[in-house]
Amino acid sequence: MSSEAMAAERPNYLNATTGLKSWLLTLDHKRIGILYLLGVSAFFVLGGIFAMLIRLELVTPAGDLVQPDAYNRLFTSHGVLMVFFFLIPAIPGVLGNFLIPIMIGTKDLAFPRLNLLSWYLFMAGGTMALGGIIAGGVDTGWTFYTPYSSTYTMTAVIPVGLGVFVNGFSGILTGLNFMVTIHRMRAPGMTWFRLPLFVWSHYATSLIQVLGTPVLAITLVLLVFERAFHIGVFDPTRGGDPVFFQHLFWFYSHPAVYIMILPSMAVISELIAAFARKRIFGYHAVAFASIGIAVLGFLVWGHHMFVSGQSVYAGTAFSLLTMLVAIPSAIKVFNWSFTLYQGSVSFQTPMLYALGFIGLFMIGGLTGVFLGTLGFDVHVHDTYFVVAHFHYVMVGGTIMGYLGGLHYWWPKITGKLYPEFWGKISALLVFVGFNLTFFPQFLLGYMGMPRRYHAYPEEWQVLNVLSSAGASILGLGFVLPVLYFAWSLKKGPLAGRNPWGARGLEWETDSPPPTLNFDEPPVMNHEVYPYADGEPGSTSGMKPASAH
Amino acid sequence: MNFKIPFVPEQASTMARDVDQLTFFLVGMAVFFTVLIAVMVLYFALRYRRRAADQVGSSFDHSTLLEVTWTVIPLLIVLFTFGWGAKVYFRLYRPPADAVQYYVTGKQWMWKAQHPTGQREINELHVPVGQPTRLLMTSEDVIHSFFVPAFRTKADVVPGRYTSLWFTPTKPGRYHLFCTEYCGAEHSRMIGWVTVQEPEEHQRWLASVPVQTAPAVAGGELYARLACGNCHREEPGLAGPPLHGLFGREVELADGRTVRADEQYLRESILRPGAKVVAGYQPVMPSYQSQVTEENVLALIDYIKSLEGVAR
Amino acid sequence: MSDIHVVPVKIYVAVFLTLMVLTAITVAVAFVDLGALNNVVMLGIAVAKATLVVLFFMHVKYGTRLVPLVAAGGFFWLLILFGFTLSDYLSRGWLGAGTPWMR
Amino acid sequence: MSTAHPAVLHHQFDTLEQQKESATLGMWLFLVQEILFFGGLFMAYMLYRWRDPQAFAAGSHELDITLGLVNTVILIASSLTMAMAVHSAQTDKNKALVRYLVATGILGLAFLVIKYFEYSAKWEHHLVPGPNFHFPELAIDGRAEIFFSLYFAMTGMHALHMVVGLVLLGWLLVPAARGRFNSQYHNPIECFGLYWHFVDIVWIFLFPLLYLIGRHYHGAV
Ligand code: HEA
Ligand code: HEA
Ligand code: HEC
Ligand code: CUA
Ligand SMILES: [Cu+2]
Repeated sequence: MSSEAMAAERPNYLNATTGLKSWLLTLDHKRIGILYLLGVSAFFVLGGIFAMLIRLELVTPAGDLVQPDAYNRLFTSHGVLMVFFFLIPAIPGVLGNFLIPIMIGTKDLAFPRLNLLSWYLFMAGGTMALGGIIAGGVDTGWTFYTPYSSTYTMTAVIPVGLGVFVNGFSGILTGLNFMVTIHRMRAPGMTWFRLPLFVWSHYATSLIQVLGTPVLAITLVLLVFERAFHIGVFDPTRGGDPVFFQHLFWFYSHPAVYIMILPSMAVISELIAAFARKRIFGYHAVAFASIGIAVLGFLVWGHHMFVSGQSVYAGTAFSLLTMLVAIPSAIKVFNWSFTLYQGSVSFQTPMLYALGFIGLFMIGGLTGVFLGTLGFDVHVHDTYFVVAHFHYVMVGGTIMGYLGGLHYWWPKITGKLYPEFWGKISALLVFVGFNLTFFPQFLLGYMGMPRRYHAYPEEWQVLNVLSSAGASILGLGFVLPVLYFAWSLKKGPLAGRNPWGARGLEWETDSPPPTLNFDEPPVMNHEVYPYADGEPGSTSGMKPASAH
Repeated sequence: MNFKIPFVPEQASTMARDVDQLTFFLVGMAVFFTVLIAVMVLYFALRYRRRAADQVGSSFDHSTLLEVTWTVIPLLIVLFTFGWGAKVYFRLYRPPADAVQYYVTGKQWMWKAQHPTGQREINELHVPVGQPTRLLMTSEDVIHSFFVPAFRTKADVVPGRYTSLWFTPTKPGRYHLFCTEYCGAEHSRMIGWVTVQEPEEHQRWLASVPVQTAPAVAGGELYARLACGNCHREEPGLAGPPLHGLFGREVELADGRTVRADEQYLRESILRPGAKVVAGYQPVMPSYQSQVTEENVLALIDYIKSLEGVAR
Repeated sequence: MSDIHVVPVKIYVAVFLTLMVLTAITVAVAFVDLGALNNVVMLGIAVAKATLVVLFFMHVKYGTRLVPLVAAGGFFWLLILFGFTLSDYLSRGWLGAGTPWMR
Repeated sequence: MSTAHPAVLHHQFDTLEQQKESATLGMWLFLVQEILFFGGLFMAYMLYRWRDPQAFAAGSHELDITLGLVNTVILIASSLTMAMAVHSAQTDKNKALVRYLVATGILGLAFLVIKYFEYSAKWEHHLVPGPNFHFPELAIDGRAEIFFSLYFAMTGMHALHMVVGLVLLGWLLVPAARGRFNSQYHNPIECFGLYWHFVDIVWIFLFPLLYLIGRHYHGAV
């Protein structure tokens, strides 16, 4: 205990400098991570409030709580904020920023100034989008399909589009920064196959950011031009093709769903290794699967367009490739599950989230395979089945991973422990609330309930009420961590360097780490996740599970 | 299947059964994998739960055999799934040759349908049971999507072009029709009904609706009013090619390509005549873009289709 | 740094002159009627010019192995965008009436 | 720690070499991003040209091939001066570095000035998409607009990149004039050079695609 107390008094990145300015102008990747945490949390709460209003409206079949166009603004704002300003930046921005340099044993990202700029671009984009949402709103759906968005809607497409555009560059620069850092800044001995899977997965994410996001950017530019100057590229009355917009949009936005899930998978690999105290089964397979997902993910975007009037032959090719992209995910799920075999499994909060992730992501992913199946998708496209699918992967997958990761590294980030009991309660609430919210939506979708509907036929009310009830439990599950995390900052017990008995360079430095991350530049002289062989850096003599 | 399966909408078209069977297979596959993984995870987690604070896992951390197994088996399964799905998809989008064609136009926020015999309906479509029915669809403004859950089929309705969809209803009844592509404020009210009737009842219904001119006839009137005949007559020699017997033929273009004269081509020829110039003619035909509505175009197309003959 | 590769001025000038000649050829060819071949020549020359710039002006010929990989990767991804999008448009008419957009 | 660091070495790097390699890789990744950014425009160009080759040929005919050619030469020349600037930095020729940078800037400006005259001619000829658009050949009117939309979008984006380049160039001139760059340290010059050459490459494609396709169209793409 006394050594822990000492560690907390030592200079660290939190107390190294003080004052607002030292935060707003910081070049320290760890502080920038915290800035992201504040930013994405704000957008999550806003997006969550919109979601609650959506669910409230849908309790009754008649559209009685809000007007149709207000409802349309709600789900659009919900989708835009959640996707672009919460889910995509969340894990890379917060955990990736904080951890990647530490995990590879270096002092900072390759371009700290650029990193800060990324955060400002993110906030600027968010502010623009929010400005658009407040002044005029936007009602196109997060997908901005033309020609509705370009010619017909009267809402603030331009500021929101530009907000997303600016935010896109934040993502591109973050990805670029990560890639250069991972290539050029690894500590001595840190070979590619000694990188934690967290790093591999973020590398894959960065690839997508750099290769995909610019296409979204130019698409939004064309959209804005179309709206402002009527240039005709998406306008059928001028010879343009509105479906072309969909191609450009999904060229980015399908890979973007892997920008959302890969970082979460990154977290899950770390959690499972730490709480099963075992090297991730099939390390190489999992690492390559990340890259496989990133690359194959670019070849499947047409699966969002099976009924759009796209050629059925192109649709068929896209469906086939969609099937292939499911395989690396399957490989990961199997390897994670098998890691538990002969492990030493404990059930602290982060592990509960990780186990929840496996179950929910699997259901989300398998229903993704359903959707990739041509004959099935025709029926459920643009119904609640799709809504259920993507919440299963985005909330059940990504958010579970994000929360698990926040809990796991909270002691490292803040130096304090959160209350384990409340953590478990919230994990349970999230799991139960989540399933209650979104499972009924699969059924609704198959029965034919279209998405983006503000009123619906009465026969679907029961399932909708269940879903709304679930949403309130889910909301509660999300509020709890906010409260106890805040509490732990003041009252939480000191964490010490390695409260979990986990492996990895981040656990070999102080909690919170010093500004330059390590007192001595680290050298990686052993394999990654060396749980079984009691390598240096372990806490005192752990015994293998097979020894009992 | 006559009993009602929970959460499965009414099966009211020839395709509904096929789609549902695919669904049951998919659900079966999903249940299998979910149970497999859940059992594996829970069993391992409990069996190997940590019993002492300093206990660590074993060093068994890779197996090529396992890796190959759980790559190849899912791969085979998804390839099978793909094949099945593609088969159903092609059936869903390839209309039978004898399908009766209706015109559907979407606009914010209503569905307009026109029967081959000239009856028009709004947000309703009456069709006889057992008749292969093809809808040729376009939109006057934004993208909409025509979806009848009981028929398990849908297709987007895109401005500037035609898309199509077909079904053969198998059961009389009234079925929900939804617009499933977000199209603005009243998207959720762009709904209607498809009413499937016994053939005799349908005949009675057709008779009871005041018949406006059938599209082909209306098209003929328009053809006269717009003076298309100044350039297009049955006998060649005028500024434009004769349109008799044109529909369905391969047309040679001035740039050497050939295209099939389908609805899409006729539509483009009327609205953007210069884009595909017929071989041997000058691009002098004016665009009618500003003079005709989508329905006019459909009528003109129907009229041109009705012009039989082997001219040229 | 001793390992900086300083490209001799001669090479720069040679590359520049080649680029000029290629430019002259493209313009000249544009006035000769080669039918569809015009496009092939035009694009071929543009690709050749771009390659010269990348290799010499941008030092890719002299850099680490990673840099050419990155550059080629960018162009490859562009081909994915082009190829798959066009695959839709080129095959739209195949299933018969109603499906095509415009061939 | 900082004593071991030369002043130009940023704190996160261990060696100048590492810093240089990071900067180069970072710049290339940025250019990859640029490739895909412009790629969306090229995609649109390809699609619409394939769809209506006649309108594109006719539209292209309205562009001024001489000005396009002059600009091509100017831009390639500016690439040469830029390469020479890097060369000068690498060989510790500071005066030459400044001179070549200035030359590059002047050529870049010349490009933009010519572009400005081209744009205003298009405006006068009612070839700017919008309510005033009016194409001379009647049969093409209404179809050629999309060509000019893409023309302005593509050359506009390119010109914007030139403007950004010129701003960066001006900003680099200050330390260059102060002799900050030498054979040991010239990352910024080199990275800027990469950017400048990239913008040149974009033009190398734009010139034939926009200006040269209209010479003799028979209909085939
Ligand atoms: C985090 C985000 C995320 C992720 C990871 C995914 C993952 C996948 N998605 Fe999803 N998807 C979205 C977010 C996401 N999706 C969103 C937001 C939309 C809607 C956009 C909109 O229209 O608004 C959407 C829509 C969407 C559609 C279009 C539906 C439609 O509009 O009609 C399709 C169609 O193919 C699809 C497929 C897939 C597939 C095949 C995967 C795969 O990657 C899944 C792979 C995972 C697994 C397969 C599970 C694990 C494996 C096993 C347990 C082993 C057994 C496996 C097999 C036998 C295969 N998704
Ligand atoms: C990251 C992505 C993400 C996340 C996390 C969520 C989270 C949720 N979503 Fe969202 N959703 C999308 C992405 C996401 N969604 C997208 C992309 C669309 C498509 C939009 C479109 O069609 O264009 C969509 C659409 C969508 C719909 C369909 C609307 C329609 O088509 O008509 C519905 C309906 O139930 C819904 C519900 C919910 C619910 C109940 C949650 C819950 O999980 C949210 C719970 C969270 C909170 C409640 C926040 C925590 C609260 C606090 C910290 C305190 C404050 C709380 C209160 C005052 C209650 N979402
Ligand atoms: C000024 C003369 C003129 C008028 C008026 C005119 N057309 Fe044409 N049309 C032409 C010419 C010339 C062509 C062949 C060149 C081309 O394809 O543009 C043509 C081609 C066509 C084609 C394609 C024929 C084929 O063989 O592939 C169709 C269909 C058509 N016209 C329909 C119409 C209709 C419908 C109208 C009236 C609403 C109309 N035209 C009015 C001159 C005219
Ligand atoms: Cu029409 Cu939605
Ligand atoms: Cu997708």
